[in-house]
Amino acid sequence: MKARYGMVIDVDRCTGCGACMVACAAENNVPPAAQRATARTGITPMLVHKVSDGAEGEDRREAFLPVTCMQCEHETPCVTVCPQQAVQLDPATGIVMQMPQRCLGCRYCMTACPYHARYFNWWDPVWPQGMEKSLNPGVAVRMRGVVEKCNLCHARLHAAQEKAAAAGKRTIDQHDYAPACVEACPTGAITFGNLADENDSVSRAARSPEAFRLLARLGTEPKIYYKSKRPWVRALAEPHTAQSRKEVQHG
Amino acid sequence: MKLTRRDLFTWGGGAAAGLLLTPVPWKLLDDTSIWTQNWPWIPQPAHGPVEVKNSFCSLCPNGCGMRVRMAVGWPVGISGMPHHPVNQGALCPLGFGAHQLNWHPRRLRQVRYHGRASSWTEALVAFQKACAAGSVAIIDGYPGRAASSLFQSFCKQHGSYGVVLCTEERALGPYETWSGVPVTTLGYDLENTGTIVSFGAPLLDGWSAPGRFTRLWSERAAGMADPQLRLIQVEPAQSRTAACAWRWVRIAPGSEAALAAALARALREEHLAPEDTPMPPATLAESAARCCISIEAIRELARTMVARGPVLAISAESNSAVAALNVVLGAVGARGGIVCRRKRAESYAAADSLTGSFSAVLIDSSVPADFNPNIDAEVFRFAGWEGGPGRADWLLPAPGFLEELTDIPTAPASSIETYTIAVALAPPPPEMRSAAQFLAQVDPSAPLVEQVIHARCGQLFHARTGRLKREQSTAVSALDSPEMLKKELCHGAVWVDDPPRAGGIRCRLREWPQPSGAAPCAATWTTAWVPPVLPPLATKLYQESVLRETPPRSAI
Amino acid sequence: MSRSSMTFGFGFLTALAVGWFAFPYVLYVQRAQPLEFRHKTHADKSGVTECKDCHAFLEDGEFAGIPKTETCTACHADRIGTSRPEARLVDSYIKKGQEPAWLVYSRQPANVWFSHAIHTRRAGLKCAECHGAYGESDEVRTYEVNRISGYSRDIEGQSILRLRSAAPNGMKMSDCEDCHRKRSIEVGCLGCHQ
Amino acid sequence: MASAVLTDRRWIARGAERTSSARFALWLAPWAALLVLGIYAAGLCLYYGLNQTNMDNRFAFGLWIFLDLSVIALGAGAFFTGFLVYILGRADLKPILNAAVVLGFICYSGAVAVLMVDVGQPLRGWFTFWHPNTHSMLTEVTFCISCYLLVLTLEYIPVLLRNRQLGKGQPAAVFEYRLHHLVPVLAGLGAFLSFFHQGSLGGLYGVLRGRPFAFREGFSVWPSTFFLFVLSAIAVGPSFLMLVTAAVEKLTGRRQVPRELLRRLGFISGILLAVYVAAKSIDTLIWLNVTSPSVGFAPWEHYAYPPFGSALLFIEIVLFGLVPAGLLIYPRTARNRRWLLTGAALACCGILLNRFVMTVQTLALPTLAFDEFLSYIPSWQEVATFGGLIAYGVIVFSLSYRYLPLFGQEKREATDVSGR
Repeated sequence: MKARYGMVIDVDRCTGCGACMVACAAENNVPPAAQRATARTGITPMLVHKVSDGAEGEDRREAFLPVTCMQCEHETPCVTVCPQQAVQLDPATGIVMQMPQRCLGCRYCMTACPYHARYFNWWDPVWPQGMEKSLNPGVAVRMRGVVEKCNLCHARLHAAQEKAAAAGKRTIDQHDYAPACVEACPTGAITFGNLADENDSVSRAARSPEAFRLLARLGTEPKIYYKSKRPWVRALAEPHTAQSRKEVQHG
Repeated sequence: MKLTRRDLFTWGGGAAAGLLLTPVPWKLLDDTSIWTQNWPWIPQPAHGPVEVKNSFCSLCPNGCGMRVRMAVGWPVGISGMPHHPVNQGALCPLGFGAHQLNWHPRRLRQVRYHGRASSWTEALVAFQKACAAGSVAIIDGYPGRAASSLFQSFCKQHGSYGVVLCTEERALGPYETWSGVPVTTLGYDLENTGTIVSFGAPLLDGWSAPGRFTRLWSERAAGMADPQLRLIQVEPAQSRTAACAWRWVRIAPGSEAALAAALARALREEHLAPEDTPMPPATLAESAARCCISIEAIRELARTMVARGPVLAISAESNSAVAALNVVLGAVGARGGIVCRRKRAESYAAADSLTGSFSAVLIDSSVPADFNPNIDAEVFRFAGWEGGPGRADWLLPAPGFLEELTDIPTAPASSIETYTIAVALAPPPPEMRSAAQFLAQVDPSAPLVEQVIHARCGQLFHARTGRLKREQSTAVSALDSPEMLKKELCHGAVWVDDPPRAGGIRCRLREWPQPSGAAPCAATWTTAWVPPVLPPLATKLYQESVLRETPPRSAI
Repeated sequence: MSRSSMTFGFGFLTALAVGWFAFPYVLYVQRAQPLEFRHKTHADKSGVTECKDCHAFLEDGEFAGIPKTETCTACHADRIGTSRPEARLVDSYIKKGQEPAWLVYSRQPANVWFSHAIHTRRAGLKCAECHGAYGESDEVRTYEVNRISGYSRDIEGQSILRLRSAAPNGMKMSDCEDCHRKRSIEVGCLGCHQ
Repeated sequence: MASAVLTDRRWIARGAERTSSARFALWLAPWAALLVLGIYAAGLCLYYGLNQTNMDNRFAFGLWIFLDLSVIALGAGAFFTGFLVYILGRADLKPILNAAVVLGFICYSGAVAVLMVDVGQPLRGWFTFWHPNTHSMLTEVTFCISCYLLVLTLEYIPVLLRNRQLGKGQPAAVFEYRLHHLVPVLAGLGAFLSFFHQGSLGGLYGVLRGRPFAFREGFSVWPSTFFLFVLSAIAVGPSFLMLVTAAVEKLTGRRQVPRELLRRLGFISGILLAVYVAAKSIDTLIWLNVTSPSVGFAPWEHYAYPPFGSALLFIEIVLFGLVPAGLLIYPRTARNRRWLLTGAALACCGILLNRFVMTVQTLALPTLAFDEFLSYIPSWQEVATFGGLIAYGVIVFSLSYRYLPLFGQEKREATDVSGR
């Protein structure tokens, strides 16, 4: 039976602590920043943005918005553009799978992604002497010159599948598989599940009136949903006008 | 016949044509690209079986429960321990990268005397000389551990013992002065509070055990228009906590005490507080001016905060005015307020209050790296990592993260008593020694940490109170031996005492206290952070993104 | 037959000769295994019949691979016989409690995820279908490694043309794909990569 | 080396007047230096990786892609002239054909070389041929460009063999002769391939559904930018050819092609440019009023960030589109050499601007509500690498001009004397 893994991120619960970002990097053997790396050349497959309603002073409202690969379902921008099938949409899980070993490093997929959720390895990964012992054996380290992104912690899916096979089961136990960011979030703001399953808590939350998706009108059917009770937060789904966007920046 | 250039060309042409019909070009094409996929200079994870072990974070005195993934005998991943009574499966961002700290380039790997390489024997000789010359001071940043008790017994003969408390406990200071109950026994009963007025305390940003309040907040407050738990954040700037709070009250920097006084006065004037509570001298107008908010705003705030009780005021640092406000609110000793845990811990001398002349100061590795003793003596500082701003004549390499056996006493400001044991998961490098091991060499008659822990398990077992919390919890009385108790604790179980009775602490105030205590520091995630360095992966938060400002104390 | 066409043909033939016969010798390095282990002898002497009796699974389904020395200690606590390899086994490994650094013929690169549990238990493959009848052989094969890619020759297959003969006939991605295609099993890239 | 320079007379076609070896060497020297610098910079990027550039995760494409697109567009003169001469039988353009071929060869080989530096893993380049993703415009580009480069090489060989020394001997003559008969076929093939990759280069951006600034609807699998790029390329190719010829004439101080030939090129260029401008305007209107708003991006959004104001659109369409078209078509201006060349130059600027906007503005504009508008300045390595490409072009063209019959009139003389 096919699954469609997705997330619902409750923006109202996010305190912007960044635990998801660190947990993600540790799980996926993302190296610490190179000396010259910046917010624009770093690798943060899970990235928490600080957003605001653009107001000033005491009535200014701020929130935190975790952004990762949206696992687009339809006309997935990165999948359609990759010249050598280094990205594919897995029909069995709905995961958009990035294959750094196949990647040519042309970065066309990065220009195609409206969420800027793809990251290029500008440097060779370097860990301090001996720290390679702390690498997760389930994930191969990427080399410089390739693109990477969130694969929904695929190593954990592997482990769950192997466990199931050893127990003689065909399908995995859903409790055995959750990405690192979901597990790490101290407020439980990120929930993960199978959108194909009608009664799954995630697919129910995704149908709630408070749920929204970023740039949904592009028609790429992202599988990462957000939800918030605050209207100004839900308004972030649509591109702002230049005016208010400037405010958002300079806030 | 002589070879012409043309012959050479033709021969080359033939060879080229022929080569295309051999595996050479194609195999080379394939192998070189495979080479790029396995560049020898790219580190690869080790092969081997993976297992998950329970342990506890010893990087700050909160001792959050962790589940540690181990591969080929090394920690490769960390996640929260869901059944932990205090942090409930949540960790701070630094916890998730902590397993890489032991390989931080700044790791202290040998004994240093004034910066140059030295040896343990020299350090030992120097320390013994100091002990002989006069009395020594031992400074502890994480009181209540087995090691701490060893320090204390050592100090009984050779000098005095002082502790550096974390901000959460320092903030409880006034109550100790007024009631005599030591801060290490006091806690906030957050779980039963209706409204929390935080005077700049980073409740959602690394305050106390990160999981404790964030979990509570996300269940009872997050995003709700009228939450069960109302969080009112009083702060000059919009911090993370302020951004997430139910209400953010913006005041002039440093006017927390003034606002507390104003609120107390407003409560009295509105007859929302008992008559016998002290009245602050300053008028509402004066305070309002000081805080740069209107009198109406203050009155309104006073009314809102008592609208849903129990109400509790929390300050970032020790602040007598905020403490007095709690007295006015009747939050001291009441349910949902400031409670006194069952087991009454002793009260410790604050490290910076140590007076008299000492010949040496020994600073445990649990003391924050920026602490400086105001004692003029030779400083022996134990540290896992170099680069702390703190003064040190001797820098002594201590075991790093998850490298030593230690017991985990109750977290600061927790309302319930807990106890558990963190076993060493990774072998420390040969040069490392903990302060306790060092002292054991000075005074061989002293017991070892292992023995103290064993003894404590014995006492716990015979006291027969509390429960062992794991996936399911079992009463201590149901266990049949201290060894069993110890074994359980070593494998991630946590001993939890019965909840505290209300009362147990009384504070009477004749008049409104003189403003005292430090101005609230901009406390954030790194306040309780002990090592001078951060986990390398913290770069994700402040270098590879703009989520966090670079923490001052970090050296990456 | 003009002179130029003769020179051309000569060059052509040289290239063929070099490419087909000399090249493989240059491309692969041969390495010796640390010990001389005979599967057949062990099977006969110990009565072990199943691969999994020695190459076991952990409870979470992970494949344990080559047994650790304590398995050997069961019989080889002290020397059996007087052969030199026996002596080396007992003295330099069992007594010291060290593991021999076996060169694994079928070791896949770090970017490959292969679950023995899924392939043997769910799909019911026999070990020999991929590893060949190595269990019945009575000699240690020399381990050959590709100078450039660093892969064991068993991964690339013995025949440089990658012509399929008896197993083991290569464990490259295309081999996995062929088998999956035969059984019409659809897995994406990350089904086998990590 | 010196001796080679001294004896290079015997390499020059008989009867062809060329400047002295010394002066020629002097002319080459600075370009050679620039080429060396470029190779060094490219070496840095290959050895240390692309952190040598100032590109980043948001500006994943930078200076290199912009200039590659431009160069390839300018090189379109090659296939288009071939197409006109052999397919449409415009024999009058023949004299300039060799020059066009060499120019095309330079542009394409150079662009491909820079692309190899631009990708993070050049050694995996062949994966595109082995595991092609047939839905990707980039696959189409890669296939067509590499094939067309092969075609250009084949077209270049006969020109090479016209050289006095290289052409010596009977087999070469036979070979050259055979190839010569192939040329029309090659021209047809080239035209076909070029049509598709010039187009798919435009498609690259047109299909970016995630970038409303670039995304366009289109016919079946091809977005409108596909056709616009083809059109703009063939419109500007002849102009560029014209400019280069004029430059050669200026440098050598000698007329290379009949006067009216340039005007004819200009006329063709002008007509196509006019058509392009018309098509582009219609496309822009549709995009601004239908495509972009339909996904929630207000039209003015795209031009709200200086320096990317709507002025750019005006410049691209009017100043660099309508104006040069007029100059090239209108007989009075077309007859005046200065105006003619100005028109050609403006046309070339137009295509540069268009490729720049498609590459840089597309990436600079925010998509998410909380994105920032970003800018980027290329590092010296990027600039130097491209300088190397320019130098390579100049050097190859100079050598070709000196030793090969590039331009019609001379070619006839030279071949007559050398008895072919």
